This record gives sequence, structure tokens and C-alpha cells, in this order.
Amino acid sequence: MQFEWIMVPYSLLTLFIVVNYGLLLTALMQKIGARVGRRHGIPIWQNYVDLIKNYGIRSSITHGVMFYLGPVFRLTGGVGLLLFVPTLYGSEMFSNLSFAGDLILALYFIFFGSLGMALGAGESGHPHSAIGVSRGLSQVTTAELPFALAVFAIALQYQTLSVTEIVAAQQGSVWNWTLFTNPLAVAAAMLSFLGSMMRPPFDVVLAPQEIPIGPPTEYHSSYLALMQTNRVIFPIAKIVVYMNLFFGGAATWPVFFLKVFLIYFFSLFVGVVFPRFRVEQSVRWFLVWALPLGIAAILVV
Amino acid sequence: MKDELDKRLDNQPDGPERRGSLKDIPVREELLPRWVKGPEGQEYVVEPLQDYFCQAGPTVQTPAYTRIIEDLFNWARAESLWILGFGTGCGAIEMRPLMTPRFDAYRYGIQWRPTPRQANLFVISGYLSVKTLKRAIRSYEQMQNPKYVVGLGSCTINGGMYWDSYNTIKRLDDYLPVDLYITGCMPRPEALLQGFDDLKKLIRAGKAEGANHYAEHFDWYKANQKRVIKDWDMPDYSW
Amino acid sequence: MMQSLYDRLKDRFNLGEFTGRRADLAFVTVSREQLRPLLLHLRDLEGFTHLVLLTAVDWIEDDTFQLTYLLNDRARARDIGVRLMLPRDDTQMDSIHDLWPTAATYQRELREMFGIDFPDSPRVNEDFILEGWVDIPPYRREFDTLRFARETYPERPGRETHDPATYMKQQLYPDGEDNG
Amino acid sequence: MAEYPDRSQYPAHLPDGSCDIDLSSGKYLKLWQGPNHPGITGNMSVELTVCGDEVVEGRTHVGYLHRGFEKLMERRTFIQCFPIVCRICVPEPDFNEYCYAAAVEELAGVEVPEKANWIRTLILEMGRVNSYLMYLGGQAGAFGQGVIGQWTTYARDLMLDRFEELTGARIYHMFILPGGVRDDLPEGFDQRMEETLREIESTLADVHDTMFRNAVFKKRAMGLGRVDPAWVDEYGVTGPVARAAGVAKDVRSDQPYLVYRELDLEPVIAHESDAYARADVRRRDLLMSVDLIRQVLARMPRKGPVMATLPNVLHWKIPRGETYVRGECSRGEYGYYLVTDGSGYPRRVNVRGPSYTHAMALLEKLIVNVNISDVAGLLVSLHTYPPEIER
Repeated sequence: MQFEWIMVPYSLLTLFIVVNYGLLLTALMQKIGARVGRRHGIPIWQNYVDLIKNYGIRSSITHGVMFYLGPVFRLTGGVGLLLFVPTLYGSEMFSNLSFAGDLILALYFIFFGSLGMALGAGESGHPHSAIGVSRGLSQVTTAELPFALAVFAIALQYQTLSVTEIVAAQQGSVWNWTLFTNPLAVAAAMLSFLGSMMRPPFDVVLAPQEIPIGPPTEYHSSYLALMQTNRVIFPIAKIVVYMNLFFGGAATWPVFFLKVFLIYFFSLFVGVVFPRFRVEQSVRWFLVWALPLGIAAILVV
Repeated sequence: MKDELDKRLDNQPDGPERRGSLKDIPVREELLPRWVKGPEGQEYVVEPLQDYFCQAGPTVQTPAYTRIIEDLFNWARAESLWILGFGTGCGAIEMRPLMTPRFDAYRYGIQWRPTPRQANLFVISGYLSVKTLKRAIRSYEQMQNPKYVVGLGSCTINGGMYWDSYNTIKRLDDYLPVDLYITGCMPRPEALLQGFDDLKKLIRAGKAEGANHYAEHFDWYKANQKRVIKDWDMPDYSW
Repeated sequence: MMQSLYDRLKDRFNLGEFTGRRADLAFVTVSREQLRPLLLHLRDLEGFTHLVLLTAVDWIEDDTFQLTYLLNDRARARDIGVRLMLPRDDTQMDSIHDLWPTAATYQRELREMFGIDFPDSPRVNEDFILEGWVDIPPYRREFDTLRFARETYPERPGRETHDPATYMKQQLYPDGEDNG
Repeated sequence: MAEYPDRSQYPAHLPDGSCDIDLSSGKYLKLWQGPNHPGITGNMSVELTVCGDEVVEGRTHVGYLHRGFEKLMERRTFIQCFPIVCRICVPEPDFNEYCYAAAVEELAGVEVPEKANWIRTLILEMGRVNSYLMYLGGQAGAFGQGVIGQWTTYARDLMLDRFEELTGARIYHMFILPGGVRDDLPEGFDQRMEETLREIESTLADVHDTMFRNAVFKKRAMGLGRVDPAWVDEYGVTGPVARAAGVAKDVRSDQPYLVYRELDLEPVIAHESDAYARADVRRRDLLMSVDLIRQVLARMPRKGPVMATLPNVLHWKIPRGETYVRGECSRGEYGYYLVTDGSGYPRRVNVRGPSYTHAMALLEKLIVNVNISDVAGLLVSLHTYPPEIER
């Protein structure tokens, strides 16, 4: 497959749909979380309003060049991840640029945002940012480990690194999904998924009671708005990767919406009544529980 | 509120003479100029107040867009009030019921932000002692324009119960540009919700320009603040 | 109960005035030299192990500060307040932070609010409550908080205050006859 | 875009903290927790020196809420003092009213009607329930478990409804005044109270399941901030903090006041003395308070006056004397030391709040070697309210 110019508007369309869906989905998740606390929660359109407001803040200050680039890097990570995996399997319009990238690139993009954030937040000079960043990097690293192992396991299983081909191999029946052909890898990856969603019990990076609120402490106005945009794109992009690798991908938008919702809901469901782990506790948790699963997944294959 | 403030600014009250210092307050040690050794052995002078802080004051930020965009922004600002999580006084106790099942202010786009950078509404929840006033000013100045201040309770209006206390200020609007007062001791959550509703109306109408007012009359506010805070050992404006 | 305790203490220490307040609470005056031995005795031998509070009262007419050390004996459910009179012009007192570490906090407060100095107490000269205070210590009687507030913090015009007694008189007896 | 400060020479020193530990070694960091910090209990601050993730030194700074109550009361008549005392401690104001009223009554020799004592006990226990519910939410919130705070605040709102019904106010009730209480119980109060109590009990059962049996909560709270029983006397530790250390220190049973002598109560104790034990002691104490409220409502006399006859309070002069009155509030021993000089004004009032010792000396001792993540949890587990430290 070759690059064609028509892919650019198609990709932008994907991005547009995903951003809107993400804005609504995160609000919906917050509402579900609020219901657990017996509240109604925010209006479903609240994220749009917050976004407009933050873009509309008149003044902003900066701490240096990296401070600018941090949110930009982060957004690049999210958008890049989204664009280099096929959003809808088999669709000409929504396969984006997936012909050009493979799983390794996706893994790289997942990490890219955190690194950009680390540089940006470090520049802000706020001690809470620095603490949050160091916590974040150590936790993300250990959380990615089982995921990387799971990815290797299924790459071995399907003998390919191309996301499209992996999805293709899972078509036909529900029983062809990796979820059922390699449950160990999926389990390892889902545990890692919990760790990267910044929800309890693994939200020590943001931890408003301890280091309010971690890396983004100094970010405001448009910087924050950029990060908010990323915050709705990135989880969905990540879920798309998960969906493609483990849950048979999606061929139509309704299936896509449903699967993304369910996978997102998984992290909420687990976390909503939990307190958070301390960073060394969560690192240990990943090493003790998720890592062996990942190794076992490779061994089984 | 703004008209009244302008009126008062025109006939500047000759505040009472600053009382003579009975004891001199030394500048805190870490703010004194000192020699610092760099990692490679070179030495240089550090003057914390000069080097670590920007000396410039705030500037007036005019709405640069067309009317319709400014209206859209104002609507968004009104519907997305992020309160700074700084409970300055006893009013903070009614904040928790406000954000929980019974009253659930999240429904109206109100939420807490733990850092002043991201907040746009500062709720002064009750009396301010001089020590807290100092922190409140710094927190306020770190918020980004446009920002709003709501004074909660009688004690922010005229001192309330603590009218004769030696440690609490009596008029909040001398020190920070207040957009709205909510009366009561203590104001009920319903009153708070009503107050936020009124604040939203002000914002939508484009009347809540406290931050610009602060920038315009920066010297007046600073003079008032310094009259009360005797050990002013921070930069004049905290960026 | 407290009387018998006083009788026992009287033999060992040179005690001043004794005031029995309740069956389980009494106050006794002691001289500066005797304070430490008395506190030690009460703590180690009589079971008054809990320092409830340490505070001062300003008797400006008599030109003295009264320091009150209130001790509690939980096992026998009784309290004793040890009073110590300190001349106002010599406001230095021995620290008891080695008997009760928590006393350091009280002494820090007394230093700030009354200007009573406890030279050996840890961190006693640090700011505790006030910051940038320029006037005399505020809990002293001669410090007039109303005057200070009027001079320092501008008032909002329109506030009315009533002296309750005259106000009530006007309300109850608008014609000016006062039968009470 | 505003100009930004030149930070090219950002040294290891941060300008917001002093450094008596050699900060320039780059090994330590000064970190302020508070006053503008969501993890702090109220408006106070802790100045931390950290090395890596561990706290090397912590210093409590208070005074942000100082209003000078003790001074203000010296220039108010005895009855004028009554409305301001409750402002000293916001989450549980009734203890101020009770201790102040009891101290004044004792010095003035006023006999309080029996029924007023029962109603006072009722109010104090209701306030204790409120305060504990708030604490449970705070403790869970400090470890990131926000949903507990939602549930307990909901339950607390129900109790505030009962307060509102009884006293007309949610927070500052101003109900217990020298001489008795302001009013009798409204009609049907018992029944509505019983419904509220049931709701609180069911919330507590939920809280017990999701918080106290939660593996993560246990992992974080167990072993955090152990108080040595020997420190109880040295540091003036009272209340649940002392009881969690195995010292059955409870004024309600040690020196019963009001009608506690006639009620069945047993001090709740635990021995582990860590944050988890303290939370558990408070939870069980809360259940006991619920039980005490039921006992009071079942046994209290329904007839009789609620207010003693006082002299004209505008000219009320109280003979010279001094006294100390204490009560067991949700944080520990709350007491008023009142000195009168025969005039119409108190000579000196000193408020002994339990947070005074807990948040200052004890906290500074406990906080060393604690992980930064646990500082908020430790602070909350001592259950401190800064206004009663600085008044």
C-alpha cells in the first residue's frame, strides 16, 4: 500500500470522530464514576466547555522552551498512536496510515507522550511536577513491561508485527480473538492497561492529595487545553491498539464505539472504589502479578 | 461592584498612618543575597528576590477577539468554574457538602482544581488572617486572567464576628478585586449555589473583569496590601 | 481528695494559696524555685502524668503574670492546677520541655502571645501563630485589640454597633424609665 | 505573552524554604505541604525536608486561622462570648459551647436542669457522629479513595438535617448556652433520628466493606505512623489516637460529665497504634455514638425545663475564680480554662484543643521517615483541626 493524499483528509476525519467521541466518553465515564458516589456528575458536554474555556484564557506564562513542547509532544504521542494503527479494520477510509507503521512504532508512541511530558514538566521547576514525573516514569515503565511482553507473545503467535495482519487473523469468529487464543497475553496486557490509565489504584502520578497534581501542576490555559485534548485522544488510541491486538478489532463505527466503551469501562470498573498504591507498591504489584503472566504468555506460545 | 470601586478609587481614603515598627522584622534568611557555588566550582551571587522572580507587574489583557467569540468564551468561562482548592477559612467546611451527593455542584460545571495555575475562581471562604492574606494574594496572582474572586461569609464583607480582631482583615475588596459576596455565617450550600449562579450571569454579561481591574489599579491594591502585611518579603507580583 | 493531697504536699514543699474548686480539681500556688521539684513529684509519685495545658493569665493590676500548669491524673480522675506568679518586669521562666516534650509548644505560644521567655525551650523564638507582628504581644492586657483593628484595617462604612445594655434598655424602655 | 523570569541559573535552592539542613548538597529538598494544598487538613502547612521519597524533617506551621478568640472574649460579656466560641472549631462546634457554658455555670454557681443535660449529651454525640463521618471520608480521600468521602458526606448531610431541625443551623448551632439549652426537642424528632441513624449504619457497613477490608487501604494504612504508648503522656496524646495505642483514655468514662454516668459505654481501644487502627477505633467509636444517641433518646426525661433562670445577663457578674472543664470530643480531650475576676467579662479563657498537641509535637515526631505519599494520610489519621490550635 502506498501513501495517497486522500489519506490526509481521511485521517483528519478519524481524528475528528475520535476527539468528539473521546470528549463524550470521558464525561460519560466521569458520570458513571459519580453515580457510584451517589452523584449526578458533570453534564455530558462539560468537556467541550472546559476545553473552550482553557483555550479562551487570556494570559499564560512559560518556564522555557521545553515547557511549550511538553504538551505538544504529548499530543503528538496520542495523535501518532491513533494514526498509525487502523481504526476500523478493512475500511479504506479509516485505516489511516497504518500501512507505514507496525507494533513497535505503536509501542514507541505510547511511551513518547510520557517522555515529552517529563521534559516539559521538569522545566516548570515545580517540585511536585518533578516528583510526579519520576513517579510517572517508573510506574509507566513497569506497567509497559507486561504489555511489551504480551505484544511479543502475540507477534510470535501470529508471526507478524503488522497490526492489520493481526486483526485480519482474528476475524471470522469470536473464538479467533486473541482473548481466547492467548488469554495469558491478554491478561498481562489488561493489567498493564490498568496501570497506564491513571485511575485508582494506579493514579499515584497525579495524586491530588499528595503532590497536587503531579506533572501538570504548572500547566494552564492553552497548554492545559492541549493536554486535555490529548487526554481524550490518547486513551482511545491506546484502546484501539488493544482492541486490534486482543479483541478482534472493529469493522464498523458502532462496534468500535461499543468495544472502546467496554475496554475503557474496565479500567473504571476496577478502580472506582480503590485507594491508590504508593509508587513502589504499584511497581512491585506489576512485577509480581503482571510480569509473570507476560513471561508465561511468551512461553506458552 | 466595579463602579463602586472606581468611586472609592477616585477619593482615595487616606488610610491611617502606618504604625511605627516596634520591632524590626528581618528579611528571611533565604531571601538575602548570597554566594552560591556552581557544580563546576564557579561562584556567583544570587539575589533571590531579583533572580528568582519576575519583577514586572500584571498587564491588562483585553479581549482581542470579535464580540461573538468573546461572548462564546464568556459563556464557556461561566459554565466551567474551576475553584482553587484553598480553604482559607471556616467556609471551606460547606464546600464538601457542595461537591457531594446532596448538592453536587459538578452539575453546574463547578469543580476543584488543586493548583492556582488551573483555577479561575478563588473562593475566599471566610475571614482572612494577615498570614493567610499573604498566601491568598500569592495564590490569586498565580491564577491566569480572567479570574474571579468570591467572598464568602460576613467576615469578608465587614469583618463580621471578628470586627475587633487584631489579626483579620475587614474588607476583602481592599486587597483583592471581589466579584461577588455571599453573605451569611456560615452561608448555606444553597446560598453558595445561588451565588455561583449570579456569578455566572456576571461573567456571561462580561462584567467580571476583576483581573484587569487589579492590573489597572495595581498600585492601589499593593499599597493596601503592604499596609497590612508588615513583613512583605516577597516580590510585588507573583507570576 | 484534693485536700488530703495538699496536706501531703505541704510537708515537702513550700506551697502558697490552695483553692479547691471541685472534688476532682484544685489549684495551688508555688514559688519559682519549687515549681520543678513539685511537678516532678506530682508526675512521678502522685500519678499526674498528663500535662493538660500550660497557659498564662495577665493580672496587670498586681503587676504579675500567673502561669498555670494543669496536670491530670487519669487513674484517680483528678486534676491539679499549679499556679506560679511571675513579676511582669522579669518575664523569664524555666522551661519544662524535658519533663513533657509537648510543653515546648505551649512555651512557644506564651513567648509569642505574652512575651514570657523560656530560654532553653527548643525553637521558642520561632514564629508560631503570628507573622510579621510589630506590636506588643497581643494577649497582654494593655494591648487594645479594638484600637489596633481600627487603626490597621479600614472599615466598611455603614456598619452599626450597639452596646447591648443600652440597646436593650432602649428597646424595653423607650420612654427612658428603667425599673431594672 | 508575559515576560518570564530568567531561570537559567536555577540553583538547587528553592526560594520558598529555609535550609538549615545543607540543601546545597543537592541531597535534600524543601517541600511545603500547605496551606494551599488539598492534602492538608484545613488551613495549615507542614514544611517538609525530603531526601528522595522520605521525609527527613517536618515542621508544622499554624496561625493561618488565628482570630485571637482568647483576646476577643476578654472584651465581651459572658453572654456575648457565647455566640463566638463555637467558631473556634468548625467541624464540631458544640464542644466549645458545652465547655464554655459548663465553665461559666460552675463559676457562677448555676444549676442546670436535668433535661438540659440530656439534650446536651444528645447534641454532643450528634456532633461526634458528624465529625467522625467527615474524618472517615478524609482518611479514605487522603489515600485516593474519593468515593468514601461522597458516601460519608451524604450521611453527614442527613445528620445535619437533624441538627437543623433541632437548632435551626447546619454548622454553627449556638444551642448550648450558659444555663441550659435553647429549646426542647421538636415533635417526632425521635423517629426521624432513628431513620437517620439507620441510614448512617448502613453507610458505615458499606464503608467497612469498601474501605477497611480493602487490600490497598490496608497496605497503605497499616504500619503508618505508629504512636508508642509511652508517648501518650509525654506528648499529651488524647482521644482515639491514645485509644488506638492501647490506652483507654476517654473522658466520658474516666471523669463522666453530663449524663454519661447513666449511659452504657465502654472505651473503644486497639493496640496496633497505626493509621489503620486509628481509623478503626474511630469507626467503632462512631457506632458507639450511634448507640449512645439511641440510649439518650430512650432514657431522657420528657418533661421539665431546659433552661435555668439566670440573672440579667447584660449585667451578669461572676465572682473571682478559675476552673477547667473538659469533655471528650471526637479528637480527644477538649477543655476550657476560664479565669474570672469578679467583673462582667472573663479575665482569661484558654482553649485546650486536642489538635494542639497532636498536630504540633506529635506530628513532627511521627512524620520523620514517612514517605511523601503518606504524609497526607498520616496528617488525617491524627484528625487535626487547625483552628483549635491557634484559635
